Amino acid sequence: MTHSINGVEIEDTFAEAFGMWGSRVIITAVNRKWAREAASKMTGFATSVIRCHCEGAIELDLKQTPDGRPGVSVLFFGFSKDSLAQQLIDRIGQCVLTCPTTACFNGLDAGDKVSVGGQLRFFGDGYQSSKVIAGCRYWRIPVMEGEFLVEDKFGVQPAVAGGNFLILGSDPGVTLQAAELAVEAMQHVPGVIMPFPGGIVRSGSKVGSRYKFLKASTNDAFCPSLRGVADTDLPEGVNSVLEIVINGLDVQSIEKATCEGIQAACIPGIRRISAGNYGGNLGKFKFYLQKIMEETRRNDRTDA
Amino acid sequence: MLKIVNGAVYDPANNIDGEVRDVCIDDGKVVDSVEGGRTIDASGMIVMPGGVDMHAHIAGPKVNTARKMRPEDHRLDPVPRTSLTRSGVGKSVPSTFATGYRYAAMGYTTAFDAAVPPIAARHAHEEFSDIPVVDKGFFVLMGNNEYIMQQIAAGERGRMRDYVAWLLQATKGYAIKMVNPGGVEMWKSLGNTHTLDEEVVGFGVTPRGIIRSLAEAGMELHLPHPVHIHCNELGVAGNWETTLETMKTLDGVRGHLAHVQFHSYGGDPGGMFVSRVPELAEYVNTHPNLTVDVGQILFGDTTSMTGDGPLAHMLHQVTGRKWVNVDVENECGCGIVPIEYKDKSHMHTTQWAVGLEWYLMVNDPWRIALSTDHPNGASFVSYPQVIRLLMDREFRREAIKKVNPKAVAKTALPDLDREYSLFEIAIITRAAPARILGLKHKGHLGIGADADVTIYDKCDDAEKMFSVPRYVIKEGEVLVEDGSIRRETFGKTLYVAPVYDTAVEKDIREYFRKYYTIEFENYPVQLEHYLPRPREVATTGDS
Amino acid sequence: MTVLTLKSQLQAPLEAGVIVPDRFAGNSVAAVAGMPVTYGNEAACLGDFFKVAGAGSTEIVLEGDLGRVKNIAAGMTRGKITVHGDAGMHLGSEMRGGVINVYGNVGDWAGSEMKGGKIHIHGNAGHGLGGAYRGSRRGMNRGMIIVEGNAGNEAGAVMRRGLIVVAGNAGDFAGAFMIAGTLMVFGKLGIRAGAGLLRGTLVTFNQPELLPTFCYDCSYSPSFLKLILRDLRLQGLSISEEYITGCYRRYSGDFNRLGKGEILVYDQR
Amino acid sequence: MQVDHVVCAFCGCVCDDISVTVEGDRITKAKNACVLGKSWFLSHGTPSDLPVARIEGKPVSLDRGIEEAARCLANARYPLIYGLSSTSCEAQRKAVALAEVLGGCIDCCTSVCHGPSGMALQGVGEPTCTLGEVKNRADLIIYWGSNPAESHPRHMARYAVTPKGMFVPDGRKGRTVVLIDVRRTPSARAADIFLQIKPGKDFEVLWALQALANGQKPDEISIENTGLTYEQLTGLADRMMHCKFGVIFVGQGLTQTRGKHFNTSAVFLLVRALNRHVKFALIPMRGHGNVTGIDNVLAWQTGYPFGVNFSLGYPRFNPGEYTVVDLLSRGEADAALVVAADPISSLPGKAARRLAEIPLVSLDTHDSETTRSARIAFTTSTAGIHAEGTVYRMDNIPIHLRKVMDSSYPSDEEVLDRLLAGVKELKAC
Repeated sequence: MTHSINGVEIEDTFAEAFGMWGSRVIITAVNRKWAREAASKMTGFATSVIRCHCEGAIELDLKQTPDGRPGVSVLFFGFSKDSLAQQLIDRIGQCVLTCPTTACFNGLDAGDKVSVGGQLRFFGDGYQSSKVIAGCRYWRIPVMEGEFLVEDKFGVQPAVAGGNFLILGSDPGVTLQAAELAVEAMQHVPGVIMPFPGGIVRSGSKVGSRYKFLKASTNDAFCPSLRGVADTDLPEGVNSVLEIVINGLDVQSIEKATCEGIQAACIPGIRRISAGNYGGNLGKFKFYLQKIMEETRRNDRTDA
Repeated sequence: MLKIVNGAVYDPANNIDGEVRDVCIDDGKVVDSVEGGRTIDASGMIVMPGGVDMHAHIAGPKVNTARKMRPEDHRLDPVPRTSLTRSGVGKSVPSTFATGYRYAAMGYTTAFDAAVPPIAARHAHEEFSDIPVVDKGFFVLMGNNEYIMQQIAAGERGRMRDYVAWLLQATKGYAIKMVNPGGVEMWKSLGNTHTLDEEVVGFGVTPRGIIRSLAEAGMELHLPHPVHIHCNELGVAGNWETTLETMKTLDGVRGHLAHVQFHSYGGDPGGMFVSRVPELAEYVNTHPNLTVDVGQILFGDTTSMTGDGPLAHMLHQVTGRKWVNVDVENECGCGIVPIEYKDKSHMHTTQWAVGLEWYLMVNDPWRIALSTDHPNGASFVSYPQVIRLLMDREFRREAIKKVNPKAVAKTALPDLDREYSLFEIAIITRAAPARILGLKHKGHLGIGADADVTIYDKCDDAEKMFSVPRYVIKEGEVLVEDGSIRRETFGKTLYVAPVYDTAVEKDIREYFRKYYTIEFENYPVQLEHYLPRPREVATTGDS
Repeated sequence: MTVLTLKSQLQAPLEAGVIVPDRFAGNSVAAVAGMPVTYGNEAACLGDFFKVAGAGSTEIVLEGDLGRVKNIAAGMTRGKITVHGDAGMHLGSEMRGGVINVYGNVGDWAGSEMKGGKIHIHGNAGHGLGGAYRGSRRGMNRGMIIVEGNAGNEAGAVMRRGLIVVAGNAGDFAGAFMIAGTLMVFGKLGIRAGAGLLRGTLVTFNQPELLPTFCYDCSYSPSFLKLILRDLRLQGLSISEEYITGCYRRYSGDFNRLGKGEILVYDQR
Repeated sequence: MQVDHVVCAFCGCVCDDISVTVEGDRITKAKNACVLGKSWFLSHGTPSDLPVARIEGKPVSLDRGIEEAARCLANARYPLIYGLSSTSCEAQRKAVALAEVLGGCIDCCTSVCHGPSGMALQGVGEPTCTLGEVKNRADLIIYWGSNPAESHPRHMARYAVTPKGMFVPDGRKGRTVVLIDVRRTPSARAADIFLQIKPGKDFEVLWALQALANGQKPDEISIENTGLTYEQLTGLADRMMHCKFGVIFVGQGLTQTRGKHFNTSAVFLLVRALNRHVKFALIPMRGHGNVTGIDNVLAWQTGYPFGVNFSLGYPRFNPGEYTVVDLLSRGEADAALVVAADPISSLPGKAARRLAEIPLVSLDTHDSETTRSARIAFTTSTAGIHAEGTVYRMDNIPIHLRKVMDSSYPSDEEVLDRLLAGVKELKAC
């Protein structure tokens, strides 16, 4: 039973996560540049569902795409099927439909489906047409550049959002470095995204505030500058904390990403890895850091 | 000789309402008593006269063109040959043999085709020769006959009447039929009439004039069935006023309005239908000179065929489906379009409800006949379903749940609780149509009546009961037993031969020379050749 | 697996709509052999003409020259039929599911009015492939047909949905009065292709003679075509990469009808 | 002796105003008849020296012939009944009954003439009218791929071009006549306008006209190949859209050239489109005297107008499957009964060869290649000369045939009725 990796303490705590609805959007284009362009526009302002109405980020660069062109996959999460559908319609409509050479496909084989292409088709003003190919319906929407192809329905499934861990470092430089290493490692894990800028969030939050109108506010227990004035959770020598928030299509992906991320983040100068929770009363999912690290390691050994 | 014993007899014409009594048959007629011969024990069964269909499209050029047009329909319903019966096809436009067998298998023993172009009367008779079992006859299209219109315009009423009689004789037809009077003539130059008082261009007459003149001629000729009218403006929202005007035009003269369901719509032309049955049924209730048949629609795919060319064109434009139009020289026209009635459709639901409203709102069943305007509203084989809708309130309520709720809510149908009794069903399917047609020997089981009898097994499900009679007896012979045809016979062709002043023929001959493409001498149907079993119905004038 | 081997050459048409997995499944060899067929105008049994090996199953293999055997797999909903030899008319007509493979030629109306499933013909097909019977409002309505050889006239006529691929040539009036769906012909098209096209797509790789009611739109590389072509690769057809990445001239029509159909012609340039 | 109002059953015009003079046992005059009609009356009104029945060319009694023919047909596995276009409906009705009992196929000359018109009807419907409507109303007459001057010599004079009608009081002067064909035929002389299209381009022209009637502009370049200039095309369309009542008579130039039922569908759709502007109709120029009749008889008895198969005990229809040329070319038919037609001299080689190979029974009024190849050949009397009966004009008007003189030969109806009885006995049904 180790509670440390590379001498970095893994706190015996858990990340508390919530159920959301997830989806995967595949964007292809003439080249990777334009696929990523559409994807990054589409995932702009999609960090937190609280004010962005959804959370999304690029998942992977794809080697195989439906039309054989370069493409990326993007994951999106929303509170409900309907709100997620609306976000997909709006974002694909504004950011993919508009982007030169792209086509847009569903990347999730799920039982639940929401109509996306079926709504966007009206942009075709009666000139749109549909094709059923290998059992899926696609809409062809004529645009000035040529034709935009978008799948009729996109799969949505219950997913997990708000997985996280906190990197507690001795100074901002090393903490950022550790966080970057973590994100880099996690980006190879399918089925997860880290929706914040560069995958990293510095403004971890707690539930509620002293202001009635604000539902979440700064996580004062982890703010080094408030060590003196607030009840702190920070050990000695920690001068900077960064959080990695993880959304995943399922629990396993989040666990894998968490493990890989923590593994990569445990570099000299990091004092402790912790996680954000609200006492376990709010979220449906609990990711115990120590357990994840052990189990994943055990599995890795078995695989080897 | 045949004796049917112990059955509950429903013979409304003789005021017998389910009384258990015997029916004796000899030499094709109902008689007082018989000695010997077969006895059918009809214990627990229901005995009725054979059914009479007074308005269907079963033979002639229009029906046959519809047959040619619809191989995809036939394919769904093959009728194999048996050692006794010929093969054919069924569905909406059955072949001749199948038509006869299916009427018979349903307990119907008489059927009339409602619209035959005079010039093609021979064709209808040829088909009649191949329609087994049932007695049959047809109505002759006259409402757009150019000679008739010219005589009306010229005030030559006597000549017009003589011509009508001549035409009935020449065609071996049964009654005067009007289809969209004046409108079909206008359609020959792509027009139509929209009110009864619009002039038929080139002829100086109005639909109202045609209706009144032919109705009077029918009465004066003492035709057993005076006039049979398919009103103007069929299938158009707001047409109920035209229908009401037609009824008013008949003031004091007998007249039959066909498939009134299609003529009872309020609303703005081109817009949504609303039911105006209450007003029209009330008019019928208070005017004993009028009779109607309903033209009930049922949901499903069928073939619309009509002497109303402009109507068919409208249907074609609405449905986009294949379209036949035939304009017939000097006389009439026709149109054919496949149509599917959908229970989700607002319009079709309204039509369905309107038909049922008619049955339920005309008080006197003797003046309303059951019809689907086969195949326009539905095939005649669905009559049992209509019967159940009328007899079984709960079944009707269930049916109402399946149709377009908004449409049906706008009709009176959900509030109508009336249920037809077996006695009343016997009226609207047999006794009344026979009486409306002036067939004294049909539709009842009194002494001297034609021994056309249907015997049903009693069953709570009226649809089931009326679909598969236990026995069907035609002219005293048991033809159907336990649901299958036991022997093939051919019924008689009913026609009238009203007297007229033959002086009119000179004028008609001249008219033929000018405007027809066949010789006057070759026009009349040869009785001996085309009516293998003719039966003239007298025009005695005691109607 | 049920193997039927034709015993001797047929002189008259054999109506054998019973040869369908739905009918075979769960029946003994004797029951299969006893299934009714019509030879010419005579009622007969399957066993009179075929050696039956293996009890009735949803996987059927037919062997011999079945060129006069009609209605094989008509109305089939599941399972698999493999024909080693030619097959007669109406193969897989009105089928709803399952897979048919024919290693030979097939007669007219193969896959007519089919509503699902897949037919793969390794030889040639006759007229009316995936078409409609006379008077019908709709021909093929879902499913896929692949013909590695040529097809006759009226391939895909009045088609409503689905995909027909002809690796060889197609006859006249390919896709005539098509309502929607896709017809792809890698060889040459006969005359008057796409006449009366309502919606739907004809794809061809040789410039056809077009009717006066089609109008040239542009040359482009539509994404949906890449999807179809890549899917065909998965079906075992060899599709050259240029077809997937290349440009197509689009002609829209037929303006005598809705005009929402298209003929896409591979642009050699 | 003169008989008036006699009906000529030779071609689809079915003129019923012929005055026939009978002298002794032959017809010597046929007043009002055209050259084809005269020849028909005179040749069929002449006594024949053919035996009533022959087996392998040798005269036999009618009974013997019936017996042998019935056996021949009853033994067949895929028998075909064909022809029937030049006989009465009464005979046709018997022929359908026979086909049903045989479990065979029955097809008529329609399948090699206007079957494609029937298929167009099944596909898109048909706006049509009777010939009297043409006489009374039509001011624009278009013959397309038909050559009435040679095939229907009285068509123009009696129905379509010269007669005065109710709304065309000036007759010929009140009408514009257009002939459209791939070559200048003798009918061109009677036309105001002759338009020559390149062979195989009818569909394209019809399609372009429909586009114009629909308010669309057809592609000018594709018109260039049709033989018409764009101006000719728009001129014709203009004429069509601005007449009072137009009619197209559809000939075999459309039905029997590449495209077949699509060519006729194109006419039907054109006429349908024109009905948005003016009243317009079409009438197929049916050839034989009662080819329209067999369509009608088949339709009312079986639901289908030609090419009907009874092998499953009920009628089925599928042109290309149950039609004469296909059945014979594929070698499926193994016996045939040919009534009042000469397919061996008229069908394509492969089909004709097959017909000559299989047991063949023929009924005809005169000798032909078919009767000479037949194993059993019956000589029958002529409906319309020796027997009454019904025929249908090209516009589906039924006309009763008059009997002009007696014949020693039985009618087609009679022979078919006896064959039916014979086959029923052999098949025990």
